[in-house]
Amino acid sequence: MNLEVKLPGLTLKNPIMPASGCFGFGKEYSEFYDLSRLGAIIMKAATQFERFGNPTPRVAETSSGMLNAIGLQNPGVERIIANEVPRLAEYDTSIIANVAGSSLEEYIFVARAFNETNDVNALELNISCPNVKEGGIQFGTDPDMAKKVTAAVKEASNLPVYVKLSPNVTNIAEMAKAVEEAGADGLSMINTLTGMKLHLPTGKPLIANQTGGLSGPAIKPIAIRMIYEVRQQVSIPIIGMGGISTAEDVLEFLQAGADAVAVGTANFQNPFACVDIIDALPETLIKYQYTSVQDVIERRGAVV
Amino acid sequence: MNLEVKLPGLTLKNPIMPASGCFGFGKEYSEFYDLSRLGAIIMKAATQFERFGNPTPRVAETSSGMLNAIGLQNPGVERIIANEVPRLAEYDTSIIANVAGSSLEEYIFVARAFNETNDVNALELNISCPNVKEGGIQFGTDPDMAKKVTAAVKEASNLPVYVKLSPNVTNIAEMAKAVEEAGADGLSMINTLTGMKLHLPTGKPLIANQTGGLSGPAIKPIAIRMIYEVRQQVSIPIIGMGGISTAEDVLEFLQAGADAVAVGTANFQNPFACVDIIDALPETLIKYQYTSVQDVIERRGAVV
Amino acid sequence: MKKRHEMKVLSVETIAKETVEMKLYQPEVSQQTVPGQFLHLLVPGFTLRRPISIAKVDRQEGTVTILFKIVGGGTKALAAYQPGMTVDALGPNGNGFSIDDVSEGGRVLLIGGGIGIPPIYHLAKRLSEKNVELVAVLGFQSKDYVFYEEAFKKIAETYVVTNDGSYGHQGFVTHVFPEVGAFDQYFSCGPLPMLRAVTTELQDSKGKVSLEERMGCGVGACMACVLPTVDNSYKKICSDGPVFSAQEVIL
Amino acid sequence: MKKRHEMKVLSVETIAKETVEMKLYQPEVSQQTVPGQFLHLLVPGFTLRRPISIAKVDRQEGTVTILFKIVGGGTKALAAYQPGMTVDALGPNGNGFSIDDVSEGGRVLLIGGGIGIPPIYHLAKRLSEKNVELVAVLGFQSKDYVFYEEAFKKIAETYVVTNDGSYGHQGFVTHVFPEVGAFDQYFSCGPLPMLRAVTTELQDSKGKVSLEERMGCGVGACMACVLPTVDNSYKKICSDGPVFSAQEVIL
Ligand SMILES: Cc1cc2nc3c(=O)[nH]c(=O)nc-3n(C[C@H](O)[C@H](O)[C@H](O)COP(=O)(O)OP(=O)(O)OC[C@H]3O[C@@H](n4cnc5c(N)ncnc54)[C@H](O)[C@@H]3O)c2cc1C
Ligand SMILES: Cc1cc2nc3c(=O)[nH]c(=O)nc-3n(C[C@H](O)[C@H](O)[C@H](O)COP(=O)(O)OP(=O)(O)OC[C@H]3O[C@@H](n4cnc5c(N)ncnc54)[C@H](O)[C@@H]3O)c2cc1C
Ligand SMILES: Cc1cc2nc3c(=O)[nH]c(=O)nc-3n(C[C@H](O)[C@H](O)[C@H](O)COP(=O)(O)O)c2cc1C
Ligand SMILES: Cc1cc2nc3c(=O)[nH]c(=O)nc-3n(C[C@H](O)[C@H](O)[C@H](O)COP(=O)(O)O)c2cc1C
Ligand code: FES
Ligand code: FES
Repeated sequence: MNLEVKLPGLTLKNPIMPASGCFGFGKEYSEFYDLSRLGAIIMKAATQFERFGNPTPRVAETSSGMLNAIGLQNPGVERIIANEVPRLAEYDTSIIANVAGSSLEEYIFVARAFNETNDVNALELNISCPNVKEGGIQFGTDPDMAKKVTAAVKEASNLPVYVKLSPNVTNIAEMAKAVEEAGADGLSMINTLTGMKLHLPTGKPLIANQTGGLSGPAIKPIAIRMIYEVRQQVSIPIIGMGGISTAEDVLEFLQAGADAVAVGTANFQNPFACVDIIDALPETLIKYQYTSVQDVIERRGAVV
Repeated sequence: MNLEVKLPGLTLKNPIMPASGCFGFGKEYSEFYDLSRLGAIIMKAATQFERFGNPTPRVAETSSGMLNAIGLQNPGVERIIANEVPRLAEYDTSIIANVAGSSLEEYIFVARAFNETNDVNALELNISCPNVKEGGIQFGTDPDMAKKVTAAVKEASNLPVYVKLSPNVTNIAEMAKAVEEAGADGLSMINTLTGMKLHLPTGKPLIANQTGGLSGPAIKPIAIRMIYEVRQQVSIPIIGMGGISTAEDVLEFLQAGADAVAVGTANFQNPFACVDIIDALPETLIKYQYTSVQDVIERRGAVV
Repeated sequence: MKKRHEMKVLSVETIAKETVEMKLYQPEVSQQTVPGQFLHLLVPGFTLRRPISIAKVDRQEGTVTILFKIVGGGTKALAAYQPGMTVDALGPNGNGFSIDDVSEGGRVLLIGGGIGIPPIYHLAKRLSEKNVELVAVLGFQSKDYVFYEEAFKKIAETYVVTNDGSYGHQGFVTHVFPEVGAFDQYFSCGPLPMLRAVTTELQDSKGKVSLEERMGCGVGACMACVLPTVDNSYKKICSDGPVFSAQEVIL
Repeated sequence: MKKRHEMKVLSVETIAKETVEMKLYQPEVSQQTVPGQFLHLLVPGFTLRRPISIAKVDRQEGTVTILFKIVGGGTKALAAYQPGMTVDALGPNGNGFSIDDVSEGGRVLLIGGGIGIPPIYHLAKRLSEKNVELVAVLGFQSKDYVFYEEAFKKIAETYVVTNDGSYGHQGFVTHVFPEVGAFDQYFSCGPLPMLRAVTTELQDSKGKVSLEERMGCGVGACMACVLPTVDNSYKKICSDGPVFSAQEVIL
């Protein structure tokens, strides 16, 4: 079955890619399977300089989900380009770089740096990381700020830009329309919802950063609703994510309005999550009477 | 052990009450146990006139949660006062009326009506129902609207008013501060998060209303985070809710900043949920070295 | 006071394609149940309980038998239960088929579709204790799905219909109505399209239908399962039903 | 390529208060494991896998034994497993205790606290195959929690310490250090406060410690489990560790 999808700057052999931050730079999971099987790989967030991230504990389990506050730990964009991108480029798959920052200048710096490489196919502009205190989050909750950073990054880079939206907003469609207007080539949604868990013996937050981002199957209904809502109001493609762990979940995201999907938390439960989903996708599409991934995308128009 | 809590207008023998809409008017659950055991009962939403609600299906299951779009079906405030309140008044517990509406006038009408009865102890002002299209939701996401309706209901009634906040906002603390300023006696949080589930064979939303409100353990980390955040910025008491199903959950809500709690979705899984939690609460408090519910509330000051 | 029951699994058997029969031990429920009532089953790992009709009871043994089709995660997990395990159940829930108005010596038409057949079987057993002539029309998707034909044949004149004609008559249950002769009253349970066809076809006859809807509480508190009625009001399927007079509700 | 293993449960036994020993069959894992490595176990119904150290292996039998304390939902569910069931595991994960630098005829101090004792036992077994003198200091909360004392006594000079003095020496493991005599190197695993006390007390000795942190992936990809190092960098406990040189990391 034809699982191919074409997105701005990307021709994916299948619509499945690991979500940013849940797959490092691919090295660890390459010990489980051949990364060439993936539609694309979204790398862990890159910032201008090396970041050590937040103190530990950085994760906590919740019902059908987890909280994380890694704090964008990464070796900095230069070392990512030097050490990680070349290794990933050996696989027959597309590379998407997740661009993070705490100032407009930092976003521009990182986007420019990736623009210099030949092996990165697209940027995912992370304006929605809830675990960085210096203001990263504001870009993701204020439409004007989101517009500004999107326009700046578009100018700084020739690569297609997928803006990653935060679900921690009153009006997600407004955010989506703002970044579409600013020139975004696509959207990526959703990032995590801000949550907290307490440690009962102390009554204090379990995660050192106090709050963390909620991911996993628990948030899937929110992701589906937001994608469905945004799909009615914007026309750029959407990379959907939030709680995907089966091929049926992928179908639901495609039906809701996504054009490709990313798998995050599920990798931790099952290191083969992405390839298991890719393997199951054809029979799932057949079961629900679709002939290809493109068929799902085309036929939802009639449905909505 | 002393489980008592005192809130404006309410002296509760324990901090546990069924959440609005998850317990009808108590009749069905009174066939399982004596309702006098409850700290209080929050009734199903009341509107000015009878409402038939949304078409079915009205519920869908999700991972560790559920979606509902009942659409405030209720017999109207007059029949509630005539038929339901007197029956509930026979139990040795407090009665909280959930006040809903789609216009300022309707809220005022309903609040006035409850003010005439002797058996209702407090109002829960529902400005956050996501399943009513006519605008009910706007009151819950715009701080100025929330202020307005709170002030109007305070004026229309002598009963203490607990404003029920929607989690579908960028800034929950701002909403909380707005209603506190407008004279709210307490807060009730959180209502459901707007979500969606699709029916794969048709690709259409499973719930007839398209979107529904997500409740259950899946949303607990969001509820805890919001209550913790609001507790730092407002001083009126909070009735906490969102995914509570055990006595440990209750302790977590109290530690986070709640002064009493409501149990919703858990009643459907276990009709004895409220009394099972009440039974388990003393040993849970002892396990974590608390001497009473009041002790948890007092000691969190030091912790936060 | 109502209870939450721990019902012990005695046996689990696949009796037709995707169709599982489970026998449970719980004397109290066994005594109380009338045909058409259901159990509301908790399946660990799932938020909402699953409503499953009671297919038969044996009051002597203290057992309750249910039949279910594997359609999703909950029924799949239930099908994997082993004898000796227990199932957490509420019930018997709802109002079943009232048979007070079925007169001795009368003739009754029973119409069941697919997994709607179990409660009809329970009813047939109870009616067979009265002096009543029974005609049963049982509809299935195809041959592989057929179950309980022999059991029905013992107590009723039985017609089996399959959608694809792979067994018995071909088509829908309504297609054999011309053959069944006169009857005083009918009782039906099955998928909504079938019930719509049945009630339309038999609109001049007195009848009772058992309905389904997605449920929250299953006990009448949450308003998830309402159904409009002809008098411009509504009924709750879980507590007012699942059985209603065909004349009373709007399908 | 790394695999996901289905490990068959052979036995589950409570060997001390809240302490469960589980024997699993999986020849491949049994062959590959070195002391200090862990399994990353999937428990149905829980989002994250649980890291549990390997307490011993029997390469002949193809078995792997783990020991765990029931602390929350995941370990409680694991404790309820029955022989014959399978556990989904990743592993052996991480880098264990390197013993290349332990010289023949030397003397080694082993310090284990509570549920940190199983990997230390695995190490002791491996060291006992070398010509090395072993001294073990085992700390427990109280008498009820004591396990593996006899097993250690067979291969090491063993000191048992309980916090409340209900068995063996009273106090912390560090309290018996004056009695243990000279040693070339130490190995330790246990709760963080114990490891802090041990590394401080023995700061002039060469030593290795095994650490814990809440994990996401357990394979080095998510950065949940990092630990600062003395050279102003960081290490991942799940993949660089869980065993580190005491001199290298900041506790
Ligand atoms: C009063 C009543 C009696 C029933 N009796 C039987 C019976 O005897 N045998 C039998 O096989 N089935 C019966 N059903 C249908 C049965 O409840 C569903 O097939 C079952 O709940 C599906 O669960 P699942 O987890 O396998 O499917 P999923 O689709 O994964 O379930 C997801 C959710 O949808 C609900 N749901 C899905 N299908 C239905 C449905 N048709 N009706 C109501 N809720 C549904 C589930 O309860 C659950 O909450 C009855 C339904 C009702 C309302
Ligand atoms: C490398 C390593 C080896 C370990 N070896 C053992 C062992 O041999 N025997 C043993 O009993 N325990 C061991 N632990 C601790 C064990 O992982 C936890 O006790 C267990 O995960 C608790 O799960 P739970 O569901 O019972 O508790 P819960 O508190 O309900 O767990 C909730 C979450 O917190 C995590 N968590 C809780 N406590 C710990 C902890 N101490 N360390 C890491 N994560 C934790 C859980 O994995 C889960 O994600 C080890 C931990 C690590 C990191
Ligand atoms: C441990 C962890 C780290 C993450 N790091 C990043 C990140 O660096 N950049 C980013 O844009 N999103 C990050 N995310 C968010 C995910 O990419 C994804 O949007 C989210 O987890 C929802 O998908 P899921 O439910 O499949 O995990 C992270 C998520 C997790 C769980
Ligand atoms: C079926 C259902 C109906 C509800 N109806 C109401 C309502 O009428 N008024 C209201 O304020 N909240 C209503 N709620 C929200 C609950 O009171 C509660 O805020 C929410 O479900 C979170 O708590 P829980 O996770 O314990 O269910 C309803 C929730 C459910 C599940
Ligand atoms: S399912 Fe709750 S009222 Fe019927
Ligand atoms: S747990 Fe993911 S890097 Fe260690």
